[in-house]
Amino acid sequence: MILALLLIPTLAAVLSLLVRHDVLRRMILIIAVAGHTGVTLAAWIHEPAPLHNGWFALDKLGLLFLTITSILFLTCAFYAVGYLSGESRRKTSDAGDDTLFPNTPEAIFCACLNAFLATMTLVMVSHHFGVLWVAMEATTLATATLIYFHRNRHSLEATWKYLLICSVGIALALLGNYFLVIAASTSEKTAIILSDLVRQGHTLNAPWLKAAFLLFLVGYGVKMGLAPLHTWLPDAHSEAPSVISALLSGTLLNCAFLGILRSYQVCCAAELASFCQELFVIFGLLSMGWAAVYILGQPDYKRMLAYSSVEHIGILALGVGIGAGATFGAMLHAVNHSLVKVTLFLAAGNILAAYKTKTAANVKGLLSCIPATGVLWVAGFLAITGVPPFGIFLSEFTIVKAILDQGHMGVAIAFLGILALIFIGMAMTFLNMAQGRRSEELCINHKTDSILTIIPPASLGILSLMLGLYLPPMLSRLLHDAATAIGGF
Amino acid sequence: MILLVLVNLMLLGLSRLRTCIRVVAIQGVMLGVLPLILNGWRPEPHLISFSLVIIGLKGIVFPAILIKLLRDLKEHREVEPFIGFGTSMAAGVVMLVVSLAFGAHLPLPGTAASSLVAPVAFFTIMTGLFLIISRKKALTQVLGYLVLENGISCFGAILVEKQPTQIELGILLDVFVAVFVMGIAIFHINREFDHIDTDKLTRLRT
Amino acid sequence: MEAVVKFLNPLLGLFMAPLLLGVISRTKAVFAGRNGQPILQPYHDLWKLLRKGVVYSRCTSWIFRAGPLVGLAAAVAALLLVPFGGQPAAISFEGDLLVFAYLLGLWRFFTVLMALDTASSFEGMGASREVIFSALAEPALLIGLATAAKFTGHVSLSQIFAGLNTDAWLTAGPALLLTGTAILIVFLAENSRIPIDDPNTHLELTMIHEVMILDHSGPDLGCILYAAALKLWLLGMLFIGIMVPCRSGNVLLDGAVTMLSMLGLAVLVGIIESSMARLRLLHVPVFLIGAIALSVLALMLVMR
Amino acid sequence: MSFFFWGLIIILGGGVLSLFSGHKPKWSSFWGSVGAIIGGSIALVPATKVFFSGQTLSWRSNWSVPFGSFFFQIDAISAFFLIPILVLFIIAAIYGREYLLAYRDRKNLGVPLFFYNLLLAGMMAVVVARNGMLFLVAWEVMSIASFFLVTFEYERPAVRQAGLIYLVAAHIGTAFLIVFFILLAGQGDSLDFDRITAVSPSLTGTLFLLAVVGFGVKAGFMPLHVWLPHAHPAAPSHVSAVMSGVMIKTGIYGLVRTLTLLGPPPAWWCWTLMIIGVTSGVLGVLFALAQHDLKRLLAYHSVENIGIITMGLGVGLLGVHIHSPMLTVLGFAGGLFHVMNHAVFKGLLFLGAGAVLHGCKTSHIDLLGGLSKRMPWTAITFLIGATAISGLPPLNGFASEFLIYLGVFRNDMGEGLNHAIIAIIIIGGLALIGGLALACFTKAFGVIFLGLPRSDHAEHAHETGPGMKASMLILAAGCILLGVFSPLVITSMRHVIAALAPMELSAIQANLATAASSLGYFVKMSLLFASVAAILALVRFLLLRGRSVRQSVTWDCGYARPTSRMQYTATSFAQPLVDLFRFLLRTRKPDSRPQELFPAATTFHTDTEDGSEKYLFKPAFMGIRWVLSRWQWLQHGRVQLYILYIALTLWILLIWKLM
Repeated sequence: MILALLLIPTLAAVLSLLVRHDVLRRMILIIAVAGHTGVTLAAWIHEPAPLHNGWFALDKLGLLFLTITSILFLTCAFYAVGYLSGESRRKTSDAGDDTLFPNTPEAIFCACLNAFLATMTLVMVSHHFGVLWVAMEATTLATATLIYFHRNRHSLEATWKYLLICSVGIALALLGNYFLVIAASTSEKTAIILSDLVRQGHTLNAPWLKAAFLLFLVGYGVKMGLAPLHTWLPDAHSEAPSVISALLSGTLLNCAFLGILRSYQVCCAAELASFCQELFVIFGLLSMGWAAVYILGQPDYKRMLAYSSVEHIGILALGVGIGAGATFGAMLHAVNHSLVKVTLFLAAGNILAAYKTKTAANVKGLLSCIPATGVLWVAGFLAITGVPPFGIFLSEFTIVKAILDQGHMGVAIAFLGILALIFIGMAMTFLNMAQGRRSEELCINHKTDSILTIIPPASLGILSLMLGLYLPPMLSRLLHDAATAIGGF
Repeated sequence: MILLVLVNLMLLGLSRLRTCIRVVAIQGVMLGVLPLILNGWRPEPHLISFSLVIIGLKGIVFPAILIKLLRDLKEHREVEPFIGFGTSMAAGVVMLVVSLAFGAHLPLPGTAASSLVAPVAFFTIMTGLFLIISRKKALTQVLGYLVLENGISCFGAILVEKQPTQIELGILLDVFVAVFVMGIAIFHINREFDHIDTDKLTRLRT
Repeated sequence: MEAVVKFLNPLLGLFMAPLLLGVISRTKAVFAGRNGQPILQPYHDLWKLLRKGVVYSRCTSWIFRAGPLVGLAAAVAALLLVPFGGQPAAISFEGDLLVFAYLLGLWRFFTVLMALDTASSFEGMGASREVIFSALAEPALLIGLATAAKFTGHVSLSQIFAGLNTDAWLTAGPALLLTGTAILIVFLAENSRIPIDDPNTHLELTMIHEVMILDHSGPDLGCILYAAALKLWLLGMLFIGIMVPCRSGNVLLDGAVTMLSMLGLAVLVGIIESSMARLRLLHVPVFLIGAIALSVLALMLVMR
Repeated sequence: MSFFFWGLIIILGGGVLSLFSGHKPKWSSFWGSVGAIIGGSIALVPATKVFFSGQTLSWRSNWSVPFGSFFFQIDAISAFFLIPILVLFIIAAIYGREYLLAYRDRKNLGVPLFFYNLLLAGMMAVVVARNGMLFLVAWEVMSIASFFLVTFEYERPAVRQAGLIYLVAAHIGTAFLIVFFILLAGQGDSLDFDRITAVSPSLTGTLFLLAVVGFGVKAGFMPLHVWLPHAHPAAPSHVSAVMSGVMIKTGIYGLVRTLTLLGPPPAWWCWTLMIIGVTSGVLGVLFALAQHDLKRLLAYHSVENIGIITMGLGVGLLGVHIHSPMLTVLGFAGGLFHVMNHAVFKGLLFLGAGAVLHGCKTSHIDLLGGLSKRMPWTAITFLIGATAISGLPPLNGFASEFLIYLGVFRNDMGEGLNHAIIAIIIIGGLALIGGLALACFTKAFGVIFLGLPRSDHAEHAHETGPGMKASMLILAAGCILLGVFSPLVITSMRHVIAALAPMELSAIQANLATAASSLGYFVKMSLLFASVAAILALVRFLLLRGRSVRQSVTWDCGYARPTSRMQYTATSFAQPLVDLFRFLLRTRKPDSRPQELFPAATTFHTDTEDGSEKYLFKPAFMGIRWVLSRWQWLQHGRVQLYILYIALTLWILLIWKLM
C-alpha cells in the first residue's frame, strides 16, 4: 500500500515527461492524484503494514497529514487543469512591469507536480530520519521548478531565495540527523528509525538529542516558515502560480511541520518535552507577531496570504508547544488551515486572472465583477480569521482554552491580541477588494468564472465550514490519535 | 584536519571565483578521503567505493558544473563583498576558536575518532554560512552552500559506519540535484539580469 | 373632610392661578411707581381671548392646533397631583412627583413643537432656548424633590409635604433651605421670569417663552396663557410646600397660611423682577447648574 | 421546543429560498419575508408560553465539535428577549419587503433577505443557547449576518468604512467573550451553562469585566460604542431598526445571563454598571444632539437608551447586593421593561427614518422640513415614537424610566454617602437624559416634519406604501399599548425577575404588585389627561364654531419676502446645548466669516466627531500600526540577511539551550 502511494505519482511523473499530448498529460495528472487519494482513503480503513524494517510506515500522524495533502492535491489538480488550459502558451506580460516572459513547458510542470506529490508522500511515510531528510530536500527541488513557472524576474528572484534559503536550512537539518545518530549511538541498535528511537527514548544522549532537536527545529523550521526563518515564504508564495502557492501553503508547510514533529516525538520519549515546548511557544508567538507586522498594510494580496500562512504556522507551533488539549487543536488547525488557505490561494488565482494585478488597491468590486470568486474570497477571509462557524474558530478556541487552562494568561493575551490585529489588517484589504465599486474597464475583458476554477476552492471552503459545524467521529479519533502521538490528547 | 582548516581560511580570503571553485574541489577530495582516514585505512569495499563516489561528485562533478557555469558569466571576481577579505579571515579565526570551544563542550560519545573532527566540521559549517552571508555573487553562495554541506558531511564521515549507505547516497543525490538546480537558476539569473549580484535581487520585500 | 379638601384643592388652583399673575404685575407696578393694572386683569384677558376668532399661519399643521390643548390638559392633570401646602392632593400615589415632572415635560415638548411648526426663525430660537434651560432645570427639580422624598421617606407629593413640618426644619433646616432655593430657581426658570426670561420684553430676539407663542391667537392663546398661570401655581406650590412648614392639623389655618404664602411668593417674584435685571442668555445655564449644585448638596446632607 | 425549531427552520428556509430566487425580486422578497413572518410567529408560541408560565423548555443533544453541545433552553429570560426580537423582526420584515423593492434594479435582493433571516435565526439561537460554544457560534453568525446587511450598499465608501468598523468591533468583542466562556468553564471539559458550578470567587471579578467589555461592545456602552453611529446609518432602515431595536439588546441579554451565572454581586459591579449607564446615557444623547443625519442621531440615542437600561440593571444589582427586594424588583423590572420599550419605539423611529429616506432620498435633517403635510402617517407615528423615547407620559418610555426612578426615590436604598452619590447619579442622570432627549427629539421631529421644506428633497417627498405604513402604525400602537398596559406587563415579568434575582417568587410578586399599582395610577393619570385633552378639544371646537378662522403668513417682524431658508435649522436649534457641552463634544466649526464690504458667498457647518473614536481608538490603532511598521525593515529582500537570520537563530538557540 505504501509502495502504491509512492509509485503512483512517481510513475505519473515519468509518464508526463514522455507523453507529448497535453490533454493526455492532464488526464494522467488527475488519474494519478485521484488514485493516490483513493489509496490514502483506503489506508483509513486498513492500516498499511510497515516496509523495509520499519523505514516506511504510516502512523496516525502521517496518515493525517497524508490525507490533507492528498485531498488538497486532488482539488488542486482539477484547478491546475483549468489553470493550464487558461494559461496561454505564448509569452505573456508580467503583472508588475510590462516585460514579456514565457512559461515553463507544461510537461516539466506536470512532471514536477507529480514529483512534488511523490516526495511529499515520501516525507509522510518515512520513519527513518535519513529518508525523511532526503525526501524533504527533494520536495524543495521539485517545487523550485514549479515556482519558476512564469519565467520572469520576480519569480526567478523568488525561486533563487527559496532554493538557497531552504537548502541551507535543510542542510542544517542534515546536521541534526547526524547528531541524532550520535545521540542514539550509545544504544545497541543505531538505525535512526522513529519507532526504535521512541522505544528506547531514555537511553538517548540528552545533550546531543537537544542539539539535534534544535537543528531540526531551525532546519525544517525554515521550510515550515517559522519566523524569523520564514523569509523565503512570502516571496515564493506570491510569485508562484496560485495553484502552486496553494499547494506550498496547504501541504508543504505541513510536511515540514511533520519533520519537526517527528523529532519532537523522539524528544518526548526522551522526556525532553518541556524543553521543546518552550521553543515551540516562543517560535509560535514570534511567527504570529512577525506575520502581524507585515499583514497590516500589506499592499499585495498574495503576500498577505503568505504571511497569513506564517501566522497559522505559528499557531500550529504554539498549539503543540502548549500541549495537552492544544495539541488536538493544533492538529485540527492544520487540517482547517490547509483547507482554507488553499481555497484562498485558488480564489486569488482567479482574481489575478481577472484583474491582472496583485496589488490589492487595484482590485475593487469582486462581488459584482466575479461574484463566485468574490463570495469565496469573503468566505475565505472569514474562515481564515477564525470567525465561527468555520473550522478555524474551533481549533483556535481549543488552543486558547488549553492556554488558559494552564494559566498562561500572557500567552493567551498575546495570542488573541495578535489575532485581532491580523483580523483588522486582513479585513481592511479583503473587504475593500470584495466590496468596493467595480471598475468597468477591468471588468469588461475579464474571464468569467469557469467551473474548474470555482468548484475546487468552493468544495474546500464548504468542507471547512462543515468541519466547524460537525467533526466526523473518524476524523476526531484520528486527530486524537495523532495528538496522542506527540504528547497531547 | 589542519588542511581542512587552511582550506576554509583560504576560501574566506580569496576573491577569484575560479580559484574558489578549485579550492572547494580540493576540499571535496579531502572529504572523500576522510572516511577512510577515520576508519583507520581499513580497505573495506563499501568504504572505498563510497569514498570514490564522494571524490567523484564533490571533487570533480560539482566543480565541473560550476566552472562550466562560470564560462558563461562575465564576472570572475567577487567584488565588494559585504565583509572584506581581510576581515573575513579574522572572522574565520574567531569562528575557529568558537568551534573549538563548542567541540570541547559537546564531546562525541562513544567514538574513538580524532577529537579534532567535530570542531573542524563546525568550523567548516560556519565558514559556509559566512560565505553565503557575506558575499554577493550567486555563485559564491552556491560555493558557500557546498562548503556548508561539506562540513556537515564531516560528521557523516565520522558516522559512516552507522548510517546506511542508501541514505548517504540519497543525500548525495539530493545535494547533486540541488547544485544542479541552483546552477540552472544562476544561469537564468545571469540571462535575465545580466549579472549574478544577489544584492540586486531585492525587488521582493516586506 | 379630607375628601372635600382633595376635591377643593385642584379647583382652588384652577381659579386662583391667574390671580398670581395679577399680583406679580401689581407689585411691579407699585415698585415702578405706577398704579398698574387691576389685580384681576389676567381673568379679563383670558375671557377676552376665549371670545375671539383665530388666525393660523399657512405653514402650520395640526401640531400647532393641538399644542395648546395638550399643554393645558397636562397642566390640569398635574394640578391633580400637587398638594396644597400640607393638604393632600386629589390624586396621590407612589411616584406621583415623577408623573408631575414629566407632565410638565410633555407640555414643553408640545410647546416647542408648535413653535417649530410656524417655520419662523424667532420661534425656533425661543424653542432652542426653552429646551436647553429646561434640560438643566429638570435635574435640579428632581434632585430637589428627591431630597424631600429621602428626608420624609415617602415618594408621593402629598405625603412628602405632609411630613415637612416645623420639626423637619429643626432637624434638616439647611438642607431644606438649599432645596427650597433650588426649587425657587427652577420656578423662575420654568415660568420664564426674570432673571431667566423677561415676560414683558418686546424684542423677539431676547425672548424665550413669549416668542414661542407669537403666532397663536384667540382661544389657543388663551389656553396657553391659562396653562402658564397654572404652571406658576404648580411650581409655586412646590416651593411653598417646602418653605412654609405650617402643618398645624387645622385645615382652615393651614390653608389660609398656604394661600397667603402663595400670594407672598407672587409679591416676591414681583420684587425680584423689579429689582433685578435679566441675566445674559449665556449666563443662564450657569445659574441653573448652580441650582443643580444646591440640590445635590442638599441631597448629600440629607442622606449622609 | 419543537415549535421553536420549526420556526427556526422556516425562517432559514425562507432565507435560502429567497437567496436562490434572487434574480426574481418579487419572489425573492416574498419568500424571505414570508419565511420570517411565519417562522417568527411560530416561534413566538413557545416564547409567550414560557414568558407567562415561567416553565423552562429545554432540548439537549450531542455535538461532535470539541466542548460543544446542542443545548437549547427557553427560560423566562430567553422568552423575555425572544418576544421583542420576534415581534420586531416580523414587523420589520413587512416593512423591509417594500423598502428593498426600491433597489430591485440595482441589487440582488436575495442577499439582504437571506442575511436578514439568518440574522433573525442567529439572534434566536443566541438567546436560547446554553452552551458556550453554541453561544459563540450563534453570536458570530449574528454579527456576520448583520455585517453583510450593514454593507448592503457597499458601493458607498462610507458604508464600507462602517462595515469595517462594525466587523472589527464585533470581532474584538467576541475575543473577550471567548476568554470569558473559557474562564467560566474553568478546568471542566463542558461549556454547558448548567454544568458551571461555583465559579471560583477570585475569578468572578475578571469574568464580570470580560462580560462587560465583550457584551458591551455589542450593546454599545460608551466608549465601546464606536461602531454604532457608523453601522446604523449605513444599513437599510429596517435592518437599522432591528439592529438598534433588538440586536444590541443581545449584549444586554448576555450581561443579564452572566449575572445569573456569577453569583452574588459585590458593590463595585453595581457601581460599574451605573457609571457605564450614566456615561452612555448622557454622552449618547449629547452626541445625538450634535448630529445632522437622522439615522446617526437615532444611533446615538440607542447608546443613550442602552445607558438607561444599564442604569436599571445597576440599580437592581444594588438591590441584590444590599438585600432589598423592592429595589431589586424595581431596578430589574425598569431596566428590562425598557429593553422591550426601546425595541418598540426605536424600531418605530428607524422605520420612520427609513420612510423619510425613502420619500426624500436624504436623511440630512437640515435639508428636510414640512414633511407632516406630505407624509402624514409617517409624521404621526414618528411623533409617537419621539414622545415615547423622550420618556414622556402617557407612553411606554416613561413607564420604564418611572420604575428606575421609583427605585432610587424610595427609601429602600438606605442612607450613607455612597447611596447619596448613587441617588444623585441616577436621578440627575435620568433627569438630564430626559431633558436632553426632549431637546433632541423636538429638534428631530420639529425640523424634519414641521415648518417648511428646506430643500427640493423635502419638497417632493412622498408618503410610503401600505406595508411600510402598516408596520409603523403597529409599532406606534405598541408604544401606546405598552404604556397603557404597563402594570400588566410588569406583573407578568415576575418569572424573568425570579430567574435573575435570588428571591422567592412570592416576594417578587408582592413587590411587583406595589410597583404595578403605582403604574396603574400613572395609567389612570394618562387616561385622565387624555380625556381632559379631549374635552378641551371639544370645547375649542365649540368655541370656534362660527368664528373667523383665517390663514395668514407667519409673523416675521414685517420682513417682506420670507423664505423657507430663514427657518431655524437643526444645527442652530442645538447650538446652545452643543456649545454648553463643548468640553465633551469638541465640535469643530470651521467657519469662514463674511468679510469686506461685499462679502463673497460663505458657508458654515459644524462637525462633531465621536470622542472615543477620535481620541481613543483611532490613536490607539494608529499607534499600534506605527509601532508595527517600525519593524518592517527586518525583511528587506536581501538573501544574505535572511541566511544571517537563520544562522543567528541557530546560534542563539544553541548557546541558550546547550551552554
